[in-house]
Amino acid sequence: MELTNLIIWLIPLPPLLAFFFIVLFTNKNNKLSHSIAVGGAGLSFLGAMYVFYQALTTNHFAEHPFGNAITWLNLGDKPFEIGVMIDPLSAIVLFFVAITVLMIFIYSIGYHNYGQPKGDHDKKGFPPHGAAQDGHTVLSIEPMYARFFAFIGLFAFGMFTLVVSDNLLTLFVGWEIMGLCSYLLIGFWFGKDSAKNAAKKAFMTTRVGDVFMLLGISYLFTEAGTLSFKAIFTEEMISHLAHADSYIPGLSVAGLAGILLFIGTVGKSAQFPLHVWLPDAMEGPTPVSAMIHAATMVSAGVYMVIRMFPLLQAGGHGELTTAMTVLAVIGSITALFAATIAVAQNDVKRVLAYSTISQLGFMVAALGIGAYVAAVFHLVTHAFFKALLFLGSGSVIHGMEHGVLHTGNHKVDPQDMYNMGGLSKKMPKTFWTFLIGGFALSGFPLITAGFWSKDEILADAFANGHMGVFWTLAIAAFLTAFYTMRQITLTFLGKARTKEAEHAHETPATMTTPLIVLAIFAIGFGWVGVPEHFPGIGGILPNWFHDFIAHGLPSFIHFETIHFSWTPLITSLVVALGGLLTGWLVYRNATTAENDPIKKLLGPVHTLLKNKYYFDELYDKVLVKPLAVFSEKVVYEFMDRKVIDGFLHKVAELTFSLGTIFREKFDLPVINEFFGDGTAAMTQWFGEKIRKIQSGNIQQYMIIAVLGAFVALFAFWMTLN
Amino acid sequence: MDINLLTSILFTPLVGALIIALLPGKNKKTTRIVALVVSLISLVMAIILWVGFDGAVANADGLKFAQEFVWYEAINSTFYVGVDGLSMTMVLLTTLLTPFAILASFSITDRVKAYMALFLFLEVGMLGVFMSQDLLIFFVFWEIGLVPMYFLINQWGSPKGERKLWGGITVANRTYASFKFMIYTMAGSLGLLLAIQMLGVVFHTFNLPEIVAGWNAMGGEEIILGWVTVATAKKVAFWAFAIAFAVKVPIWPFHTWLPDAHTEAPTAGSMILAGVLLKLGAYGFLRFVLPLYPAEAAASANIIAGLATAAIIFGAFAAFGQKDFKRLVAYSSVNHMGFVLLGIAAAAKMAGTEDAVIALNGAVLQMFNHGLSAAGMFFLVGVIYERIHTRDLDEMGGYFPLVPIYGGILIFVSMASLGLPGLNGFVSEFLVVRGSWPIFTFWTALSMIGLLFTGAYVLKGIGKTLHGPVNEKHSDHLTEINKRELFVIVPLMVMMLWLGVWPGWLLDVINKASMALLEMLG
Amino acid sequence: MIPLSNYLIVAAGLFSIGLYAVLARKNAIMILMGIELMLNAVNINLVAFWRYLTPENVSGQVFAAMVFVVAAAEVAVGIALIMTVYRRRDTVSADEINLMKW
Amino acid sequence: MTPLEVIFWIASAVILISAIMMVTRRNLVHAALFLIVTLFGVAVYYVLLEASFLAVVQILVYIGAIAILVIFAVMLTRQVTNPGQLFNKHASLALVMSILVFIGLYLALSVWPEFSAVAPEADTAAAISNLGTAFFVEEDGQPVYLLATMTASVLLLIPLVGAIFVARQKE
Repeated sequence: MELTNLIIWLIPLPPLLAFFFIVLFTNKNNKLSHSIAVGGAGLSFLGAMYVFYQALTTNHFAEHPFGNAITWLNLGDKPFEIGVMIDPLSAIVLFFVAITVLMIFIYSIGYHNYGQPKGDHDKKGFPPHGAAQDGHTVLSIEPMYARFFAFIGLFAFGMFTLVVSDNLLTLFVGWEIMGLCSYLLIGFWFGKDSAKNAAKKAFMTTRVGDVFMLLGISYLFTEAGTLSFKAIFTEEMISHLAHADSYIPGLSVAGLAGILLFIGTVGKSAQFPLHVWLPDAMEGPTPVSAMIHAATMVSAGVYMVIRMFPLLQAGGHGELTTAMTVLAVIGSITALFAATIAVAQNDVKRVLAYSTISQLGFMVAALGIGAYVAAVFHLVTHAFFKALLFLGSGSVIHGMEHGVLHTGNHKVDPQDMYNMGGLSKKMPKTFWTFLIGGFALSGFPLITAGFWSKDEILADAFANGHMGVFWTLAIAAFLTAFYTMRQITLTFLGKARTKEAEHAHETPATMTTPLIVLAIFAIGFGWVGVPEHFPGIGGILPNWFHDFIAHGLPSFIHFETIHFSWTPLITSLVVALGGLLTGWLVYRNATTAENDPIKKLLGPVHTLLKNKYYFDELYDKVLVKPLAVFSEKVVYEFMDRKVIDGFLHKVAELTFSLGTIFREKFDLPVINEFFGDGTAAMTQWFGEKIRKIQSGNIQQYMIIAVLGAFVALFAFWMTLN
Repeated sequence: MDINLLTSILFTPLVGALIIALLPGKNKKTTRIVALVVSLISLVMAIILWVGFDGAVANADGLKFAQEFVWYEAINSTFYVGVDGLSMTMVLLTTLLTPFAILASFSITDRVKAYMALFLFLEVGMLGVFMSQDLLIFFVFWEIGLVPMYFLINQWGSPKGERKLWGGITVANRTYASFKFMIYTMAGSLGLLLAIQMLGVVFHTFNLPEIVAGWNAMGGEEIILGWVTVATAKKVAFWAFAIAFAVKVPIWPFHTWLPDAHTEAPTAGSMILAGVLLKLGAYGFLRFVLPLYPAEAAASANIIAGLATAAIIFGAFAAFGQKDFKRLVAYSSVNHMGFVLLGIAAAAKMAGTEDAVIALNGAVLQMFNHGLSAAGMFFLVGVIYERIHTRDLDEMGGYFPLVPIYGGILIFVSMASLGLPGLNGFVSEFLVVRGSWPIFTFWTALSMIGLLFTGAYVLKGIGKTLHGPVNEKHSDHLTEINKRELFVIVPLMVMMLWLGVWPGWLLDVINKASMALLEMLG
Repeated sequence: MIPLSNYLIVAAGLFSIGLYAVLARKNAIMILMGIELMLNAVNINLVAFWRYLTPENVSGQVFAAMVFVVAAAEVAVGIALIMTVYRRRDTVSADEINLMKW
Repeated sequence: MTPLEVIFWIASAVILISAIMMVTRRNLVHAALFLIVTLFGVAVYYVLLEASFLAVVQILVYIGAIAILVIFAVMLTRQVTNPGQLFNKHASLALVMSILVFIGLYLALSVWPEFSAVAPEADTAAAISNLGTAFFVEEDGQPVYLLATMTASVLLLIPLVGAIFVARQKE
């Protein structure tokens, strides 16, 4: 127990130390740098696995989670404690985070072309352009190779900190450190304006959520007097919070705090309407995308809101609370909305980005309707297959870049799916793993993890009668399957549409091995959560996941067991298989982006979708530009310079003119000329006159003195007479 | 009369300034070294003081290391210095920042002797304010601080730029800025002086604890000075005090001297100006306004909180709207000091509650933190300015590959200034928000706009200097940060990280002092 | 009997004559001699007062004796000064010894 | 007219006339001689006033020492005869002033009640010994004028030293 606690404390540290080591000492040495980073991630992985194993094998683990706390501060008479805690939820999150992080670290070595020569024209701040070698142009190593590993180390530290935290404050610390890392990594190729802007956008958009979250934390801290999960999620505290009125009529403290915290998630997990940063985040190197989309950042948002579920459901007594309704609505909208956009994207990573938003919407919606276990389940499975998909797409891009370098035609965008085609033969490992990931995302029945988790969400929605959510998610699931198949078809199937695609090349083992590992999880992890009542295979494997996670919730929250129903099962089968089939049928003969079948079908709607419903433009027009103008013109130039300084200047001017008037009308004529100069002139005149007495002739002086003597004598006589 | 450690800290820089004044002026290096050594001696003594602080015995007024002797017998003013947790924190900050500022000004080559002497003199003024427990002494030091800063800006400020005033009058920017700084602060101090005199006349002493006790013993209807009730006198004196400190903090809308002064001051001047001088105002609120006028402060807390929020929001906006890097950082001070004020206002309003303690803790910690990060930011701006001789953000860009170490440091310090968790700024901002939320819910919520735009302007600063394609205009002159400069910034960074990860060592002292202060009020 | 007034009037006359010498004569030695006359006038008064008013008390005579001492000292110093001035300026005319003006 | 009165009037005449003569002489040696005559008249006054000690001192100190000193001075400055103007330009004013002072003195004295006092009988023989006693001997343990005597001696000594110093011929 002691050892376990110690290890929990130590889990976040290796990546952090790796970060400092690389930044301070080894940044010149690529090999040492990546060794340290991967070693750090490996140590964290080992620690996480040890803790996870302990969690599995400890009896009554849910009632007695691991962890301890130390006093961080004293506020007034009360100590403020921070600590670590591993309960079932964080154990499972730690599990997938550790695995995906390690895989991404390993993958990055290959992705950044370790072992390749230095580029001839490569500059720091720009992606590598390739190097000439033996008459060929080959991939060149990333010029800021070591720096990348430092940054992802810090990123991993943030995520681990967030997961092992036993309180909202340290969770927030990890949360914000990830925000910084996303800024640094999305803007990794900071020389490009697009990357620079994307980084700024990501940071600022998530910060919108963060400040609300900060308020939520403050509010919760105020009302509960603590931020420790254990202390808040007690029956008395939750009931107290549920019954205390907040500032907003009709909303309890728990509800308002929950919504404020959820806005943090909206930012971090890119929920509607703060989703705009996530697609742009594709400007970063692909491992970063995987990091953000699967292992760390967006998962963190969902993890936090799942963690806060007891608060969100407080006062609902099984019914949906206001906060949960908000979640359900936002989640459903996001799921559908992002899925529609994904349909119209041609960039291989952008499709995945929107699919992430959409899938996160699934989780949020699931939580909103109270499907706690389903939300966690989908979070985990999604992490695996989305990491897989991103790394796979990175592998594809890498292969395409190889082709681009070969032909030397740099106008070809290696990320545009219409420039690909037929890659399955060139890159078989990538193809098969990507296929697994894609099927998992689509919810391909029975064998993929995505099916089980998505099915559970739909089943929950149906069983509890949230039909709006159910149908919205079902349509979204159909679209998911459709665009996934579209992507697979355009990328891997058919014939190569460009020369570059013909010369694409399978990527090195450092990249493909992580793909294979993740593919295993993308399939196998679904089997830990097969519902007991599932026809045919239900009950063969115990529904371990449900038991494990559901027990992690405080005992006063009750779940009703879901009765099996055919409707959701059939629905999920139909949408998954139907979507995949439609996708293949529509796109198997696609040729160019202009002839996109969907484009013909939808017409102007396609343009709307392709332009992401013009959200970026809208925000730019309504918020970003006006605020920039407001800052510069109104606040600074008008308010400060004109009004306040103007007032001060007026006062100064008034004083100045008063002074001038005093000087010119009073000081100069009256004081100077009359009193000043006048006195001087008089004195001078008098002196001129009187100085003649001062002759130096003593006898003359004496005559005057004697006159005085006479006067004295005379006066004496006069008085006595 | 024996000189204790506290008094030694106070007067060491003065002795140093005299030594420098007597040294032959030609040897600039010696002058610099002497100044540095003197400030380091002060620092070492302050650290000794800090270490011994917990164990030291407090006197009847709750002050440690106190020393008192008659200074001006006719009006019963004593030289009374002593520290509690608040003052100790500020003394530590002052003595900490001064050596770094002096080290940062080693690049000054013009009239080094006068510069260094003024700088040390400035330290005396600042330390005096933090240590004084006698109103008259306090006022003397308060004004002493102004003079060196005026000359530092006026004589060693940035030589470029003019400002047009009314009627076609044009003055050099640094003249304008120094004049504005001086006059503005002096104007604020006038009321303060009058109010202090009034207290002196009423109580026949300037001893702060005695005056506080005296006020509290008086009923509101009692007539003092023969014609005015205590309640009225208190109200007037409260505003006199509050406005003097408000100008110094500065509270919106008294803030416009700050961007000018900060922008035009030499690098080290800006460091000290932002790092310590602004704290004088906030400290004034804590040390004088709250104890002397608790009821009035509580009554006006809403107004102060509103103005603090305005400072937070408009400071952030104005910073975001800047093209001048240094001015951007200057406005960030307005933004950050707004949080200090918000915390103080919350504490004033609800003295006696736990929220107030938290808010006050946050405010004091924010003072310290802002001292570190603002000094760091100004220094970094100065580093780049010394090389390329412009502060215009539009003329920079893409410098990260050219100066990777500098770039990393800039990002680090910017993040500390932004309030990134794990670095110092976050802890204090969180405490302020937490403490103010139940007291000024609306203002706190509104201030989040400012917090959001803090991010915006910090990213603007980083983005416009480091990121993007390289702007070739000045990049030839750009060289990596040198060793001396690293010596300045690295200790500050270590402090930032340390305070972000483990603020307990500082906050414990602050916490005790806050509780003592609020107990007195509540 | 001779009344006191007689002595006093003569002394006053002697004093005035001495005064006239001091005020009007150019030669510094003559001024010195004028001063002697004035001192003698004073002495006459002192002795006369003693004899007419307080003959039993010796203080009047003591005063007179003091005046003698002062007179002797004064003459010594005065003549030394005149000698010095004469050596320097080759004159003893009081008109020309007028550097102490303005 | 008692014999004493006759002597008084003669002495008065001698004093005043020789004083006037002294003031008006061009030849300084003559002036000095008239000074001596005046001083001698004063000595006669002292005798009339029965201050015999002072009379002796008058002759010894004044006539014997001071007058001789003056004559030496006259000789040394080689100004025996004044070639130019005898009186300065304020001479007439000075004459007026002198007369005014005389009138002033007379007026001031005339209003004094004791102005015409008559000499009382006194044992003037004892006066000399009294004077000597007062100068040097203690009376009731108090030296009445001892300090004054000593001071006078020092007073006399210091100016003499000073005079020598001032008059010393510089190299």
